[in-house]
Amino acid sequence: MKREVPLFITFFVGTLLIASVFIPPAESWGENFSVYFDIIAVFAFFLGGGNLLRIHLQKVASKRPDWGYSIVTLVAFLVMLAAGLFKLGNPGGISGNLTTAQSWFQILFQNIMSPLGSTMYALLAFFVASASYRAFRAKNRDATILLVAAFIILLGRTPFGTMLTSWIPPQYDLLQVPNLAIWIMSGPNLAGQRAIMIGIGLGIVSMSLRILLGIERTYLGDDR
Amino acid sequence: MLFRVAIAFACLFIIAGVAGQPAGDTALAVQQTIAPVTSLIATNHEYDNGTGIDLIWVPSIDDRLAPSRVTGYEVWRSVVGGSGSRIAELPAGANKFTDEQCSRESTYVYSVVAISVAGNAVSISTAPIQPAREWINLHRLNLLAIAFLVSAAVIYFIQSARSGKKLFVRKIAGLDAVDDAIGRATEMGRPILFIPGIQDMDDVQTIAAITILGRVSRVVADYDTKIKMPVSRSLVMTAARETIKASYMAAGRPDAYNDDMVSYVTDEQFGYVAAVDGIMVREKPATCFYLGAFFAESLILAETGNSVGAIQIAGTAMPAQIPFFVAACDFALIGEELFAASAYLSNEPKQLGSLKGQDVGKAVALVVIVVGTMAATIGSAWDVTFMNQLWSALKVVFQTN
Amino acid sequence: MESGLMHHVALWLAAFLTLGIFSFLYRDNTWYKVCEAIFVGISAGYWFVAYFWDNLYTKFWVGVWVTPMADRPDDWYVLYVGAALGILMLLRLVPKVGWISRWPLAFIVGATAGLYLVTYFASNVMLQIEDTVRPIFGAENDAPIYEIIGNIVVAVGTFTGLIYFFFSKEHRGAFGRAAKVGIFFLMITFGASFGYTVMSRMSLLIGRMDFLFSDWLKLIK
Amino acid sequence: MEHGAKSRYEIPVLIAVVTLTLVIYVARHAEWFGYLQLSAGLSLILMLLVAGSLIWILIRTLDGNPAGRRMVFLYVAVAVVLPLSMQLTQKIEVTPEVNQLYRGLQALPHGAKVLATFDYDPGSAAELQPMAETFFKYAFDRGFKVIIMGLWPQGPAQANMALTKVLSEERYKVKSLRYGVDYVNLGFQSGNEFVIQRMGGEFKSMFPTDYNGTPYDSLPIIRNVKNFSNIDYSFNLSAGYPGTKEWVLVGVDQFGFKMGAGNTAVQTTGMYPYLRSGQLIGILGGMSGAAEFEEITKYRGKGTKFMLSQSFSHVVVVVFIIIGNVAYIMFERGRATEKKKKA
Repeated sequence: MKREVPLFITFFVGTLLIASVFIPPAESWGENFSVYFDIIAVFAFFLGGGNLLRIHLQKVASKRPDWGYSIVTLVAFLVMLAAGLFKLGNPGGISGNLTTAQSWFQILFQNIMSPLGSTMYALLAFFVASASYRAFRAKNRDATILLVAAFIILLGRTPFGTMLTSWIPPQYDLLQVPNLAIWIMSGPNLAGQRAIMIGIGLGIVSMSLRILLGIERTYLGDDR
Repeated sequence: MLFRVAIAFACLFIIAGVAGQPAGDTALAVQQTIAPVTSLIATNHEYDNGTGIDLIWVPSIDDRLAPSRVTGYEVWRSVVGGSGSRIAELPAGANKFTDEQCSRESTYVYSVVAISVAGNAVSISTAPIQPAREWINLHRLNLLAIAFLVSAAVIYFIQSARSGKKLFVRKIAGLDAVDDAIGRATEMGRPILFIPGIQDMDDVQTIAAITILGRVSRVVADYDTKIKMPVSRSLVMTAARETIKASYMAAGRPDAYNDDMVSYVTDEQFGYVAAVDGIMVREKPATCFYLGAFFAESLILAETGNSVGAIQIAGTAMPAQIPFFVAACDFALIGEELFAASAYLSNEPKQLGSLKGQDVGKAVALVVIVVGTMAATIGSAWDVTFMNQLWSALKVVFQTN
Repeated sequence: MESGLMHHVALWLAAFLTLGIFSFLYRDNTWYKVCEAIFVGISAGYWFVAYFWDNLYTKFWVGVWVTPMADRPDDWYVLYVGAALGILMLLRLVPKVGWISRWPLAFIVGATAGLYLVTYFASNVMLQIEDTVRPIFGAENDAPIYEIIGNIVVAVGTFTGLIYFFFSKEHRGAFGRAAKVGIFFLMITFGASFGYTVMSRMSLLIGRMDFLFSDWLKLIK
Repeated sequence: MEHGAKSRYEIPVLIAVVTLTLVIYVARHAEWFGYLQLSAGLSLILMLLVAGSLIWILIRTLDGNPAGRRMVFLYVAVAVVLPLSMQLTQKIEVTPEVNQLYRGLQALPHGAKVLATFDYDPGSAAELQPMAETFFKYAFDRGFKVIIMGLWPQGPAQANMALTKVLSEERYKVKSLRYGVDYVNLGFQSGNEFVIQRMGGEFKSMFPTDYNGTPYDSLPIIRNVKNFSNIDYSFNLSAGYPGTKEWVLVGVDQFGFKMGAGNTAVQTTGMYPYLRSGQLIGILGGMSGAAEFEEITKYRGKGTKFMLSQSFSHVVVVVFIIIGNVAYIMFERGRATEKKKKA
């Protein structure tokens, strides 16, 4: 019972959804699934959010290292929950639009969450540079090719690159860096992307079948 | 009387004067009405659940003359035994429309109105039509057939592997390193970090990550290494706990399992990354796994992991992120290899059989690309009928929608 | 909100948080830890609130209770199935029947596998193959030489790239050489993505620096 | 050991940084001194200094002292920040796709109704906000009626930020543009591409009120706008899903309006097929697209200014790749000779 029912559910639901693609009256089932999923995800969040609360409360209670930060997390979490669930400061009251500019929820988003997110995102610029310095090595032929392609694109998309090769006569204009960059995007890049995509598609077919047939079942906590 | 004649003359002069000027069109337009659309036909929209009706018509003759005097079209629908209403406005030049808001129980009559500055022209109404529903989408028969073929190949090889046939599977570099990487963490007494991407369980890459977690955690349980798995989705947390717990049970050490091995952080992409970065620099994991669906965070994770000296094994099917993993990690699984990983790691014949099955799909793709490209080139360069037929046949077979 | 003091407070708060995250580049420190803690708390709350109102309220509650019967779709009652599965999920909290929570999980995994199998096969495999099949040069022969080369490159690249992914054949001999060519193409693809991404990432940093130096400190016009 | 170092310096450094910035902040807001602006000559000297120090790093690397991560970080910061205050101009060449977009806008008559859709959030503002500002400037100067909406929750707020900025300029203040008459913000609607689909029937069904809650019909600018057939042009700014792709596939393909778009650089590459097929009139790609748009419309703003930083940072990345590789080759060569000695 504990083992067979989930396997049956997986097989049954999966087959049903595969079939629905070919049966017009059932076409909306895929859409229905996304609605179910959204509803299940909210319930699951009670587990996730509960876990977040428990971990940080435990940390505070047992005064483990860095427990002070746990208090900050807890306060931030609860304040945001209160502001959003009760729609505090929203001119429309509880039936108001969640994204209304004057609501606390939106003010917290605009002034705290959004700068934090943007900055975290901007860290990428630094990491991209350090990765280029550290890992972008012409170790072998493969890496050298990667490097050259990246070089051409990097230079080809700035005025600097245009300047660099603008002396090349028009009949050989393909060799100008910006044009070379465009050619790489529509030629070799397209081919590589395609090979990767076809592979991924087949990989998914094979993995999905393993799951539906119950051959792959580790995700159910069933390791036999 | 004289007064009226005078006005009539004045009008004539004005009209003649205006018409003589380049802008004369507008004055003429005021005078002439336009022709309605013709040959309006309504047909049932094929292969749907009985909700669609296709309309086609020949645009008004005044629309086809340049400059067009038609400014647009309106589609009107009336239910037989009910009132009519305007259901769509279309730009000039339009000659078809699909009404997708029909009900199987009703019968409809359509008409199309051509609109112009001077006035509108209503077409003749269509015959009453009732949408029908179909039970099988024949347009997708080719998809069904080819998907079935590939699936059958996968299942065939799984079966033949089950019956003991020996199968060869090439080495996948990143996966051969898994055991060593876990062993290293054990020796160093540092934890292993497992990041299953930032998507939820409704993404097949996350499911692939969780199946790989099953294999990894089995080794972890055997070696008694510490594993840490912060996740960004509650459902992934639940699934990952089940998976790790089962591995510990299978290793005969259920008491060593602890729910805190997996913890939920936040759904927010960069909030999650900020926390994972923090965990990395504070706990200094010896080995990091990044497997699943990754976006911009891939490089932040890989670079931070590198700065704490971790061995990094990554894999994703996100084409835009693969380069960062290739450049910044020690081993990277590229696209398809992510989905093959759990089968490869399991080392079970039937799982490996499925890999051979998907190779059949690739073989088909290769053959079609070679034959198709040759047929298309020969056909269009030297106009060979048979080649052109072959080319268009292949196109039809591989078309989807 | 934009008035006087509030505006300055908001600016300083945003700047404090921005610099806190940047300080991680030097090394992990108190400032970063505070920002990280705030970020985790606020964003977890944000997403729960968003899920709650968008999914639980708008999709479920409104669909089941608020919408008048006449306006509901024929299959509105399926919403209860979603909620039932969600409640089964919560049974994890009851140790004795916790195993039932595998049912909704099995449901999600099965549905995902089913959905992805067909949609990915159609869009990633069939469509890509169809698009690869095209003439390398046509009858008119007026295509510029680099376009013909481009067409050959796309066909050869896709072909050899696929060969690289073969699992059940050893990469040896002619097959191995084709796989090597395939890797070349994959590497060019990766290099191109890398270049484009560097460009976008630098823009992000420029945006943040512009915030710090023009909006906040007003040092730069 | 590291812990001790942390607790000793962290707090004082933090206090020092905060005090210094507070002083600068107050001083600048009280306008005790002007904007920092580096003249062309000074900029060139600084650039030479940076280049010189990079050569020095290269030499040190050759000596076997490669630069650390933090050094790389520092250079990235310098490459981005310094150009922001430089008075240098670089020639910006307008690419065909930007030119096409501009032509499309140019062809519109005075008073044309333009739908501006904002599908991004603050994270992508650096690339897309300059485009939004230039677009508003151009639209208001040409007397277009602008209808704003968003498929991303934060989109309409981004639009308002750009509007506030543009309308505070003297040039537009005197025009006394009126909300609801010259422009309107319909706000956000959830539902991704289905919103576009339903807007094809009636805008009002998706936006019964505008962003501020004013009923649709009481706004003069849109009172006679039923659906896409009343729109002359659509301008989409997008950073992902839902975005330009959805607007093309659902909107342009089904309802046949004209559309131009601005995208983040990462996204742009995927849009070229639509450009070639004419489904998109033109496209602004990333920061360089924003700069080119400013160039062709002659409203030089942040895009142009940022472009200098963009070029600089690319060069720095390229130089660091070169340094890294030189070091690598030297190191490898060193190891090879070592082996020879042992053998």
